[in-house]
Amino acid sequence: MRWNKLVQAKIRTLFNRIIITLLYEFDSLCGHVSEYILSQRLGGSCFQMTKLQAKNIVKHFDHNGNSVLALDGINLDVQEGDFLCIVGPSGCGKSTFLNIVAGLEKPDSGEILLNGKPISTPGPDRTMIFQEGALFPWLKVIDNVEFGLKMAGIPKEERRQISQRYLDMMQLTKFAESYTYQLSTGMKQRVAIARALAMDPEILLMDEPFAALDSQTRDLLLVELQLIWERTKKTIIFVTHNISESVILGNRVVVFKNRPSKIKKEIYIDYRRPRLMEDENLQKYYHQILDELKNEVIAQIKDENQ
Amino acid sequence: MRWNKLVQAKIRTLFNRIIITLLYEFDSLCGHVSEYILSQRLGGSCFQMTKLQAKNIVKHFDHNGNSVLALDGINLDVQEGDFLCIVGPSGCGKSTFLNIVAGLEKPDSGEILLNGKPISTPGPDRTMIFQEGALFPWLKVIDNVEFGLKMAGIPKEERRQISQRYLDMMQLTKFAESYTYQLSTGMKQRVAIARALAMDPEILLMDEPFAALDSQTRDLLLVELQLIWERTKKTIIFVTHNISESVILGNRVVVFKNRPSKIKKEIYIDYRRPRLMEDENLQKYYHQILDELKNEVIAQIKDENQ
Amino acid sequence: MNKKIISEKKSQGLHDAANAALMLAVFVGIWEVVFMLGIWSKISLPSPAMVAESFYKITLNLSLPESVGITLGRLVAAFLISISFGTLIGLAMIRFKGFGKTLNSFSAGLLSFPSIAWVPFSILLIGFNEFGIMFVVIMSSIFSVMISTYSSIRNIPSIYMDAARNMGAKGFTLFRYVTLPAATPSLIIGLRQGWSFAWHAIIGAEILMSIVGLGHILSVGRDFLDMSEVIASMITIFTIGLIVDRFLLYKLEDRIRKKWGLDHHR
Amino acid sequence: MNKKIISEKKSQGLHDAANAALMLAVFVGIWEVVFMLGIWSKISLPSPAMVAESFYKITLNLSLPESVGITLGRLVAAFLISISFGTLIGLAMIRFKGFGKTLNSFSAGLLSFPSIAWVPFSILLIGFNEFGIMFVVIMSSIFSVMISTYSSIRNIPSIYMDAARNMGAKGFTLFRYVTLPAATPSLIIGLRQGWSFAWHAIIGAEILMSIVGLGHILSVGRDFLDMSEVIASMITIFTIGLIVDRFLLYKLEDRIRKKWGLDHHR
Amino acid sequence: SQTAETVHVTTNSSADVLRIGYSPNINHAQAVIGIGTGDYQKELGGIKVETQTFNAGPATVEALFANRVDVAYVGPNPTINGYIKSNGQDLRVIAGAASGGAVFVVRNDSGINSISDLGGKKFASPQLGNTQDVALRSFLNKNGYKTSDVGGNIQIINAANSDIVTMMLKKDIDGAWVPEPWGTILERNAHGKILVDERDLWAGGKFTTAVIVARTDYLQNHPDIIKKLLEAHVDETLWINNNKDKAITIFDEQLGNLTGKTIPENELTEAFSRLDITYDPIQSSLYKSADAAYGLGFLDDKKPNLDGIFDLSILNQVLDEKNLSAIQQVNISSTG
Ligand SMILES: Nc1ncnc2c1ncn2[C@@H]1O[C@H](COP(=O)(O)OP(=O)(O)OP(=O)(O)O)[C@@H](O)[C@H]1O
Ligand SMILES: Nc1ncnc2c1ncn2[C@@H]1O[C@H](COP(=O)(O)OP(=O)(O)OP(=O)(O)O)[C@@H](O)[C@H]1O
Ligand SMILES: [Mg+2]
Ligand SMILES: [Mg+2]
Repeated sequence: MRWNKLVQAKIRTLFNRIIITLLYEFDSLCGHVSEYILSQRLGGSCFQMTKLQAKNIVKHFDHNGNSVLALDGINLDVQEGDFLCIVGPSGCGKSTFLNIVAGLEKPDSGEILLNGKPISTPGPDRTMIFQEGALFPWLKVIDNVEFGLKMAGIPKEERRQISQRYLDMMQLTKFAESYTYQLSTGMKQRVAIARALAMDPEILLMDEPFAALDSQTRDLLLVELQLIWERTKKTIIFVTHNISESVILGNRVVVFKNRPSKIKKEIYIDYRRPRLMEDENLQKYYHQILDELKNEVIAQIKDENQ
Repeated sequence: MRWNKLVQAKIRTLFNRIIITLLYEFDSLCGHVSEYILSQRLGGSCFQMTKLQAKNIVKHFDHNGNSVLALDGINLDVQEGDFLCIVGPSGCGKSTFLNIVAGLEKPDSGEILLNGKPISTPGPDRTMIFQEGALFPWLKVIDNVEFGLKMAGIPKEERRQISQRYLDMMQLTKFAESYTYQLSTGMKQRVAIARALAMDPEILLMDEPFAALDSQTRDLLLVELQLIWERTKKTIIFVTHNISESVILGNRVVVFKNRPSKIKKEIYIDYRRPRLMEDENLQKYYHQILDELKNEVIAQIKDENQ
Repeated sequence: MNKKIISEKKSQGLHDAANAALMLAVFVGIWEVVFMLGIWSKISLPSPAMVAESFYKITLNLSLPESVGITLGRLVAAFLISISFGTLIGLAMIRFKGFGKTLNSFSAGLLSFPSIAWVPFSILLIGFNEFGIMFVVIMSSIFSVMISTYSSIRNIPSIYMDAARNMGAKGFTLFRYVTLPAATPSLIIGLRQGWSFAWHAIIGAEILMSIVGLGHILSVGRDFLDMSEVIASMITIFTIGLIVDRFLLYKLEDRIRKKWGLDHHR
Repeated sequence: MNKKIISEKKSQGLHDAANAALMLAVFVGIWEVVFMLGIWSKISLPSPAMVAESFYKITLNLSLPESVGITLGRLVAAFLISISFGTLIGLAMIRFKGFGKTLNSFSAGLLSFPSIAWVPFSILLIGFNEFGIMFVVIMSSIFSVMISTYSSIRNIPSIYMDAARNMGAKGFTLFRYVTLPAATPSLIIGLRQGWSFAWHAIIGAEILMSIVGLGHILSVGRDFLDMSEVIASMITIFTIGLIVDRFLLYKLEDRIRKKWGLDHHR
Repeated sequence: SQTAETVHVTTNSSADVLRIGYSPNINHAQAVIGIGTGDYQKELGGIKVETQTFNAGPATVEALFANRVDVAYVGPNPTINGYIKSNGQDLRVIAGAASGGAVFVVRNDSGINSISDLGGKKFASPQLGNTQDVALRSFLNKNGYKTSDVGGNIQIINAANSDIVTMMLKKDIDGAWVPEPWGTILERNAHGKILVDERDLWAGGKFTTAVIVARTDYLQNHPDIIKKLLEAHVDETLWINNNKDKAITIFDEQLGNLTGKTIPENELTEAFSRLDITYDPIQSSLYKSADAAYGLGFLDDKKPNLDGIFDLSILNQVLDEKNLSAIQQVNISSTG
């Protein structure tokens, strides 16, 4: 049984990789062939209900006496199976918002409802990939990946299987026994992604998870993440500063205004998956988001110079 | 006198910003107008000599008994005033190479020559922007930026002037008095950039400095960095995983092979500056580099699966 | 907004004080009850009132305030010497690795010397005087300072040192502006421990060398079977230890933790 | 490659040993010279040879090995109790913030109690026996363990706790798999200090309560003006302190530092 | 020693244990010898003898009050302190143990040849307010000197006996008032000479330096056990006085058992020569010591009332049975 699963997983990974490799090799074909193949393999989602609700979230921080208003009334409904991307200028409060959803930080006012019930503590149902390395330096790579599974009480053998799968996906099999200080920054980030994915949570909170990855690895993972999402119907909130990334991944992109942060615009992207970097049809979404952000940058410059 | 300088700096910053803002506002015009304006303002470099030489650098790391060969004979000449970009898959040894150039790590064999003389210790002539936040948590933002200046014995008033200028450039004036834990990740990265630029070193070593920035801020800084480079004729080594970034910035892009790392390809980009993201003419360089890297990713996958 | 924070701080302070007062009251209450139960003779365990009286007496005849002054003066002098030399040696240990490694172990051996063991040497080398006592205090605390300096600095994340050296910091400047502040949170813990060692040592030395001071009051009290005086002086020792810790070392630690953002446990 | 590393390690060990031996030889040499200069009478400062003879004597008549055994047994038992309870209380202090803050200061006050001050209470509450001595040792070291547990845990970067709780770790599991390992590098420093406090205390208590043990040998030696025996027992104290530190605590610290990559100072 | 094994028999008393505290000092010779050789245990029969050694008098009395020992051999000053502190309640002197055995030693090269040379010098005694300290201070006062704490020019420091030796050798002090065998040690090893043998200062050369005290409640509840103890004590005293040489040898042996150390026989002999082993508590000297201590400000603010500190009834009973002359109990009022 188990062996079977392992083989399945291996085959699936390999298959995906072959497809992606093909896509890269035959640039011109990619737009058409890949979309066709992949849209056949994966169906769209159908029935939706509200999974997560942010109600008028306000959060300020104290900076040596000055108060910095980071979030100024964020209202957001996230449907079950939603892939929500958040973009916004640096320092606008994206990470803060994610922390509040994760239950790690308390809002000054407002509340987060999960399945209609207010939450205030962290839990394994909402796994977070932190923007800044939150790997445990006292654990080996593989033990880091298995940490959440161990906490969930999953037996050792199964844990090992799961972690192996994700380490494989992240091309880190060779470094399973290394400690985190022995990894490059990008490798660390991949371990963090593997750790979160391995936990297979209902809700996945990702804070710029691909920032330190080289573009090739990132492209690979962009597809991989879409496949995972399609397959498991996870609810994902994905913070990024890369507009292309948000367009490729999200079925909804939320643009945050600069401090004090409010939601400036929501853009729905209803387009077949998996989407690829090269797809020209995504350009219009890209530009739509870019326009929104440009104004923000200008506002920020004004704000600084006034 | 000093006041004069300050005004000059302010004006220059503002002017640059206005140009960039214009470029964003008038997308269609940008390709032509901007190039014209900027190429008029800035001349190309003329006379070059070898500033930095890497001679057959080899470096391995020990991973619990297994040896990981990170760099396998890197040979590289960097001319004075060169803007050298390094790209390569994650974990291939880019940061390690930069550390060796900075004198922070010792190679197993080979040597680094600066102006023909071998170096082995770090020095303020080669300032590094670290990939992972190396800001001092015990200092305020402004003191972090001024650190290198203080070490160089620059008097307080002058320090303040310089730091103000760069904080301004990074849009962090309002956070000058904050501590680093109070900043968002992108803000931290901007502080690190300000800190390095403020030191005005001969050689600037930058390890994925723009990774955590939102695209708008990044675009701003991409232009800003080109302007600084043109004006001051610094020698810059810039590590990035973003191919566009390398194409826009570098007059030379070096592609690193996957572990064990060697130099796979050097691409010279002789194209007017400042270059902008939107410039279609840069696409050919982009694809040239992408091709090189694709093979690397495939090699890596093979390597993992064998 | 600001005002709210300040008033919160104040009420926090009041709350803490109330907490401490409560703990104290409970303690004294239990003591009184135990005393009244008469389990132990009142010579062995006097009542709070008797101790208070004793306090009153030795305060009035000035022997307590004088001794406290003398002891503290001595202690501060000796501890300052410990800190300066201990830190210097600790740094030398970092600088010269072989020396450091060897001395680290040696210090650990010497750290385990009870202060009592230093007394004969002190008498032999220095004599029965102020400096003799200070010698004991220094020897009892310097190794702790040395070890904690050494460990703290070795535990600094290398990226800070790298960054600083990369920006041209070296030698004393590197130490002053990077090594020291980076090691501070951990150094303070060491300092607090060193302070306790010094406290132990000075009381021990004053008892053994019976030279005027707080330890002397305690030992005289014991010699004359005056337990209430013993307890009174113990309370003084406790209070001073607490005050120094609370209003100096702990405050310092707290400020640094705040500044570093270490206080952000949610 | 591997072999080279191993042989390097070995030669490093040898080098260390040589270093230590050298330091020792220099020390003994100076001592011998001072002795021969006759600055102090040989009653006050015996020669190395006399001390060696004394060593030989008390080893032969078994009083040294027996005392060492007894003292160590006692010490280990008491220290284990200190560690367990100290850690538990330290954790409770983290858990209940008001309590923790108050107790943190109180412990600082109690930490400054010299072990000598605990002796009368120990006699009163427990009596002249093993447990009496252990009480003194426990009281002298538990506060150090408490404070260092408290401080170490409070200094854990919050991101680790956040990440762990986010992955569903809580309660004991959170403690076992995150809090403890994350605090370890700093806890070890505290442990080393606590160990010294315990060492001080046991020698002090054995001296004051004159119950068989290493401290007793020292105090008897002193009472009978046998300085060579005093020095012999001090050397024993030093050696044990050094061995425990070097081969237990320091080893531990070193291993953890290696594992964490803290050793990467370049 | 056989103490540990000889016990364990039946009890016809409510208490079957007697806990004795003492120090391995020469003026506790009866206890050191009698307990070590098992003589005491033999005498007490079914009552188990438990012992505890102390290195100073105050600690001994502390343990007595803490109900950790029932009877103890201690010096007179801790006894007086304890009696006063307990308002005359908690302890009684039930016999004497030793008389004499304290000397004033000065350094050979200190320039002190007679009592008139003491001005401006520095002396040591073992402990503030202990028997020797009081003796030294009252001696100086009586001879017209003043100590530095009251504005005089003689400095007195208190240090452990072994430290006094070091200081004499280093010439940090000019002399010291110490108990035996430290007088002998200073004389022989630290270039000292005996300036005053304290016996010369007392009527009949007798002054108590060790007594047996008992906890009052124990004394009241178990007079039978106390009586057995005193029988053993008196027997031991007589035996020691009749077999001086042998006693010294055995004492040294027992010292070895207790502490692992011995004192050279000749030193011990000399020390014992300035000491009387006795069961007489020499009551008047105790009262005088108390007065002297009071005069020096060492006791409470009001003149100590030592009435009732002695309870010699059982001792006298024992002496009577052994056909020895009884000791007249004196009250403080009779000495003035
Ligand atoms: N612990 C803190 N203390 C004080 N201020 C904070 C703290 N955390 C965040 N802030 C402030 O809140 C604002 C939002 O920070 P946040 O980290 O959420 O930004 P972000 O959108 O994630 O930015 P980036 O893209 O750079 O990561 C910033 O101005 C920052 O200074
Ligand atoms: N301190 C170290 N100990 C052990 N191995 C190390 C250490 N530093 C780097 N390595 C190894 O060296 C290799 C190169 O690392 P490096 O950090 O230079 O990569 P990089 O090219 O900067 O990658 P990235 O783009 O992910 O930052 C990696 O395989 C890493 O595991
Ligand atoms: Mg963020
Ligand atoms: Mg890197």
